[in-house]
Amino acid sequence: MTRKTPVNQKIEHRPPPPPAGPVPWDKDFALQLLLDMLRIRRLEEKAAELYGEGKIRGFLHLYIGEEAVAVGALHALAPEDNVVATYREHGHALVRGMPMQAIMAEMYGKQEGCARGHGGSMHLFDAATRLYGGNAIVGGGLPLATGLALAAKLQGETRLTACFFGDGAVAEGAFHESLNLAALWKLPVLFCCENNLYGMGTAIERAEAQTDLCVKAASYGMPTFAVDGMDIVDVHATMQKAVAKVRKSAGPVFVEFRTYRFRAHSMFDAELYRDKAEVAAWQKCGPLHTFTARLKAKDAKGGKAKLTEKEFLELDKRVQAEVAEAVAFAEAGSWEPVEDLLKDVHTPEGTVTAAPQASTKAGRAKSPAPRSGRRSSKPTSARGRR
Amino acid sequence: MTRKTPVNQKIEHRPPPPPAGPVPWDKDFALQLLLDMLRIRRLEEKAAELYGEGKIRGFLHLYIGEEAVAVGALHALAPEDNVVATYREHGHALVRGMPMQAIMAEMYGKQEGCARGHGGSMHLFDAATRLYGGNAIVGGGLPLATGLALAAKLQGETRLTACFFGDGAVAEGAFHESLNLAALWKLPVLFCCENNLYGMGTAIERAEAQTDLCVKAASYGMPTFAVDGMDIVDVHATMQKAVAKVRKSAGPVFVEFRTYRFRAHSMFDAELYRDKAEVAAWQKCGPLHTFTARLKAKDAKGGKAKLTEKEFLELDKRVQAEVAEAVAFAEAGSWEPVEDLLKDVHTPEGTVTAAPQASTKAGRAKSPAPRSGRRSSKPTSARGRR
Amino acid sequence: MSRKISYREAMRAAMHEALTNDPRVFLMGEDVGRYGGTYAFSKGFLDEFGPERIRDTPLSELGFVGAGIGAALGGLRPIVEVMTVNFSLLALDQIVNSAALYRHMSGGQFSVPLVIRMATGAGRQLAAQHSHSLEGWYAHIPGIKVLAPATIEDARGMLAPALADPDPVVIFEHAGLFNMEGELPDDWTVGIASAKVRRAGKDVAIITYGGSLPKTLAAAEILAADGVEAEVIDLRVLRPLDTATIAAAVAKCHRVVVVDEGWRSGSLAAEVMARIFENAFWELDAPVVRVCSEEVPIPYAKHLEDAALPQPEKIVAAVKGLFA
Amino acid sequence: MSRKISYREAMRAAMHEALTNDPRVFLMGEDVGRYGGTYAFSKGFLDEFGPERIRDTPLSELGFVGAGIGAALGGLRPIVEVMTVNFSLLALDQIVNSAALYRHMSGGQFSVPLVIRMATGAGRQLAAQHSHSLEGWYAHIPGIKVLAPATIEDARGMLAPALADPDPVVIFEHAGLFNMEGELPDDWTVGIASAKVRRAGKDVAIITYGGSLPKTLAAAEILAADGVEAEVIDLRVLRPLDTATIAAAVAKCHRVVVVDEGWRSGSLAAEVMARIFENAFWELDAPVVRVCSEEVPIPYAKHLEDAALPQPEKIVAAVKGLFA
Ligand SMILES: Cc1ncc(C[n+]2csc(CCOP(=O)(O)OP(=O)(O)O)c2C)c(N)n1
Ligand SMILES: Cc1ncc(C[n+]2csc(CCOP(=O)(O)OP(=O)(O)O)c2C)c(N)n1
Ligand SMILES: [Mg+2]
Ligand SMILES: [Mg+2]
Repeated sequence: MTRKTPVNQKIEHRPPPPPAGPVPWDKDFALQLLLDMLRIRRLEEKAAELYGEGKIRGFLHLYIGEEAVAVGALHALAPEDNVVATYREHGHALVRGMPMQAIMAEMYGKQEGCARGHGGSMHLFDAATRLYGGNAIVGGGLPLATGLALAAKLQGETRLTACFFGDGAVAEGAFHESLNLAALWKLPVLFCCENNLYGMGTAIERAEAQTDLCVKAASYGMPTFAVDGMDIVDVHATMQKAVAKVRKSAGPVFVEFRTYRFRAHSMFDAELYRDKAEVAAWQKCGPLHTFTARLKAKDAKGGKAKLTEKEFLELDKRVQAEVAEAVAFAEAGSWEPVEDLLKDVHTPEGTVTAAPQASTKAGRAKSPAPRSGRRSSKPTSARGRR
Repeated sequence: MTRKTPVNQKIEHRPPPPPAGPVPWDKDFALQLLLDMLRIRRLEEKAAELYGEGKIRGFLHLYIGEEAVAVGALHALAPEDNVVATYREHGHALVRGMPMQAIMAEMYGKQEGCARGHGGSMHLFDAATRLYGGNAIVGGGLPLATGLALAAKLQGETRLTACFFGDGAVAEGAFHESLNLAALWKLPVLFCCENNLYGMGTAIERAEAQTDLCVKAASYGMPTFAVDGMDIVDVHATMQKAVAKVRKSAGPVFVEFRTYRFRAHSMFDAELYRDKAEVAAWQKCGPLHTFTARLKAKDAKGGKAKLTEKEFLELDKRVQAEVAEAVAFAEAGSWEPVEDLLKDVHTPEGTVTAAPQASTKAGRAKSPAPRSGRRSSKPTSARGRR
Repeated sequence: MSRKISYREAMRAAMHEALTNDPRVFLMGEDVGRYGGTYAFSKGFLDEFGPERIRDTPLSELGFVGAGIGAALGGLRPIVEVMTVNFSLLALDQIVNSAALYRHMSGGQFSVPLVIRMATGAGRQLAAQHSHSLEGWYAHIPGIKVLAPATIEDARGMLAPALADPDPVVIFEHAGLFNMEGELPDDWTVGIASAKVRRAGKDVAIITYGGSLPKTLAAAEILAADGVEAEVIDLRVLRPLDTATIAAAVAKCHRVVVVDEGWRSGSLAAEVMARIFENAFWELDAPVVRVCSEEVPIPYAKHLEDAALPQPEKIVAAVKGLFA
Repeated sequence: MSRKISYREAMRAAMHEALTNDPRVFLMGEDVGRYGGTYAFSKGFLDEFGPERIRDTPLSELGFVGAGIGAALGGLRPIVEVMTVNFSLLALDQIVNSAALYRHMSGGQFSVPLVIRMATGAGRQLAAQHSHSLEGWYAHIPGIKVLAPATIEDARGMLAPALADPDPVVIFEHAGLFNMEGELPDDWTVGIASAKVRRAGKDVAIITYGGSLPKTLAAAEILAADGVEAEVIDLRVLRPLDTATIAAAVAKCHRVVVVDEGWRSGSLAAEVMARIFENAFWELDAPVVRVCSEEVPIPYAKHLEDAALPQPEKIVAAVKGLFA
């Protein structure tokens, strides 16, 4: 990634060596993270299929290939932390704890969706898990995250705000203004840059004079971390360090997750801007199969592997069932009555609009397991729990 | 200027030692630059007076204290270069070669003004000297300058574009986007930051997480220079180096001029945000008196001084006459007929709108002498030369 | 009882009260603190409320307006001051694409209880980049409310209900009004739901808002001397518009002039005219006319600026035209 | 003679021609090059014209639009593509405070011969942040021209005169039209000065532009089946508005419906209504009515989006209301 590339030279993004080596986690935790990656993957594979069938419409941006980032990173947060994400946020919503049913129903446009079908794929919101969107303006979430952190600071809360955005957002003025404000005011924001090397069809070398994004962030005087975003073990460890640093310093930290998008930018993208070979090379680093392989390997002392093929298949079956239930839930869902079209434009009088209270750790599983067992697919509102 | 200052701590901006030592220029050149500084000073002193009388209205931002920057820097440019400035641009217009009469008439709102009285103090434009404003939106000039440089590059022209802006502009998204574009595309822009330590009443430490502005600019991968903006000798030498670098690399360069504004931000500013003592300390570095003193000193070999008191007084008299003529010109000027109100909203059909051709070096004095001798104060249009 | 204060003092008192009464309220913007506020609205506040709550920002309109939205989402009640409407163009993405849409787009999960204040308008020879009147633009956006205090009472009273509103409210303060003095009754109460009749009349209804109100009232006095009694309506709330008050004035006077400092084409005045088509057409004895700014970047020179803006004489002429 | 092409092919051909004929023309914007254009308008251009003239930009709307202004000042004829109007909010400062004002503010010294193109409109379930119709906002600003090609001919023909214009021109391309096919006559000529009658009628004038034109024509067919002959006016040029053509249609039909995808309050439709007050009031047999978008952030769900936007049925109902 040199900065000297002439503007019309072909750029090839060579991947790092595939993640390998033992997984330093106990089995439960490791499987939990594997499960979450799998949930994202299967949900999105299904979503792509449903898009083909016309069940899901509008823009659909898949996270496939990048799952290790959301899963590794979000598992390092506390429930009371805030999360701000982009339009490529199915994974974030899911890992953060939004029921798959609410996501699927939202993509269907049903009123059982997390945003009553108002937002679709790009606008997943969840007050219960403090997910503040789902923002379809590139860079648009950064000032919001800065403000959420300001509110936390001024109210003496300990929560931090994790803000996810792509490499493309780094060129926006909003990035500059937000990083400066957060650093200047020492706000507890964790800027999480998901650098998948492309903003739509534009390679980072054609968008950034300085392609080392940590150098850019450091120029605001904040600590930075870069990590191989295909390696969930590294992602999680680095994110833990970054989180600890924010909590300790109460100032912002920047983390660059170096990752890769396996699918097209959106369902309209013909992918003229990169070679199939490049994608294939990166797929060797695929977070799911490399992590699975690492879990299946015997540990250093020759002891038992953390995962057997049988266990994996069971896990996958569970996930597929969850996806099927989410689809059933969405299919069975209902349309918001057209008479309610204007209902949510303004807040009805008497509504309590204080920030949602952080749920206590005791009250919520840190990493939510699939809801399939706990939730019927009967389309009562997926938002009922609030 | 440490970055750790708590937000409510008093900030004191201590000046560097006053500029001193021999002036390594021949007498003619030295006096030309002294003259230009004096022209700015006297013009603005008069403008302040006229503001008090209600002859000049709207916003008036004085450059007093910062003269060494515009004079030292602009004398390092070629006539074919482009200049983009801010609302604090009387000096830039003057040094660039706009007749003082056209500036004064503009501030009066007369149609003999450079912009027919449409713009006033903040909007001095001059196609003949390639001065593209006079921009009253902080940071607004940077994208324009980037585009002017792009046009030059695509047309194979050798001109560079010098873009002046304040420390306050550095926090704007426009700064970020422009520096990135210029560096990414290797455009011949000279970013000239006039760091006078305040954006209105906000000290740089309260606006920038990173107060070393060269560090910020360097993060876009462009060469940077910082220079004592009170020392015209250093300003000029540094600017020459920076200009040479742009011409050689055809890429952008950033120069920080560390300077200080002696007067209020505008005529409405009560200056609650800084102490008189701070201003007084900086006045010891005043570019006019320190440069004058250096010129009056005998040179190292004990030889003749470059300036005598008598010469200085003569120079000043010439400048005062130029100012008086400018005032007379403006006073005698006329109001644009109200019937012409809508005339310049669109370009009349048939107007040639190609970029103005660079005047040849032969055709124009590199550093225009005062126009007093050459131009009658009869209010024929000051724009007639175009 | 009443006392005489300026618009500036009224705004200042309103902010002081809000900061005193609600710890969730804070003021953020360029030079609100150490400078004392660009228009001296917040002079002394920094000492009284401290730098956390009187927060000077860098020049980053997009960033700090967006941060205000985030802070509102996070439980605070920010007053974000954008120095003038001219610079708010840099923040429009956050205002339109985040603040205004947030509640609906989230299916009603999140509200943004934010107040954005900005100076607006021309008339002080600040030239083209510092003289916009874009209230009409903001009034086009669903999800926000838009206020234009044009009297001492409204300057004093509109902020509190704006802060109490659970959704984003944008307040436009016309810079030409800041030194205006007037009586503030002791028992003022101010809502943000309706337009108000500022002068009763029967011959013509002149509908206006913001900085044009004093000009319109001046025109009404001139007209009165000529025997024409104008009813003057101050819209006050630019979004949502109070159609009922507009329609009532049309029904009463049958002739209407709309006065608006925005550029004529696409002005808020056009929307008022559209409302009249929709709600009071059959009451008209003559077509509605408007007095707006000429379609030119506002020039610096005073005679040109004056010519570009609505003036009492132009309003008088427009009214007389209706009776010609 | 004529041949059938799509709106997309027409735009593409127009750009191809401009790039071929004038070396000062270049295309700049997000993903115009290697991606082939967000809507495939510029597929293949990079290979043909090279990366200097088919210039992919970083995500920096304010920066690259401003750079387009600078490049125009510097002697080039940039076509700046802002991916959609939604993101143009980030660039409004440069468009309004620089491009539009530059000529007047400089006393006529500098012109900005810039063309800005952007996709606009809703109807593809892209939800609130990707569905704005802000043509009316742009049409409010002096110093720029605003075009809305709604036919194959205009898609093919408006770019050249826009590039020939010495001042900034903003072209709005409704994304709902891109796949529309139609006949392009061999002898098309297109100006950018006036509105056009797209369907002759006598009973009602329906005035519209952009993405609402096909809907309006569809409504006219439904009405024709019921014996109501609608004249359909395509505004085409949103600034400056062609008042004469509007007034002529009013004089002919005496009943008017304005159709506009912008949100109702403060819509461009309101301006059309104001123009009718000013120029054709006495020709009216009924108040002018409008069919606009509901005042709601455009929702994702199809039935809600459909309900939020103008539709042929709503237009038909509005027309019938005029005869009730
Ligand atoms: C302000 C803005 N400009 C343009 C777009 C269109 N757009 C949507 S996603 C995208 C690419 C963003 O790239 P990046 O930030 O790297 O995120 P990624 O899609 O790779 O996850 C673009 C150009 C937008 N949504 N917002
Ligand atoms: C975008 C924008 N925001 C705010 C202002 C109001 N304003 C005018 S000058 C100024 C301070 C700018 O400081 P700096 O860039 O350091 O330049 P200086 O005045 O010190 O020369 C401010 C806040 C403006 N003109 N433009
Ligand atoms: Mg990316
Ligand atoms: Mg400064």
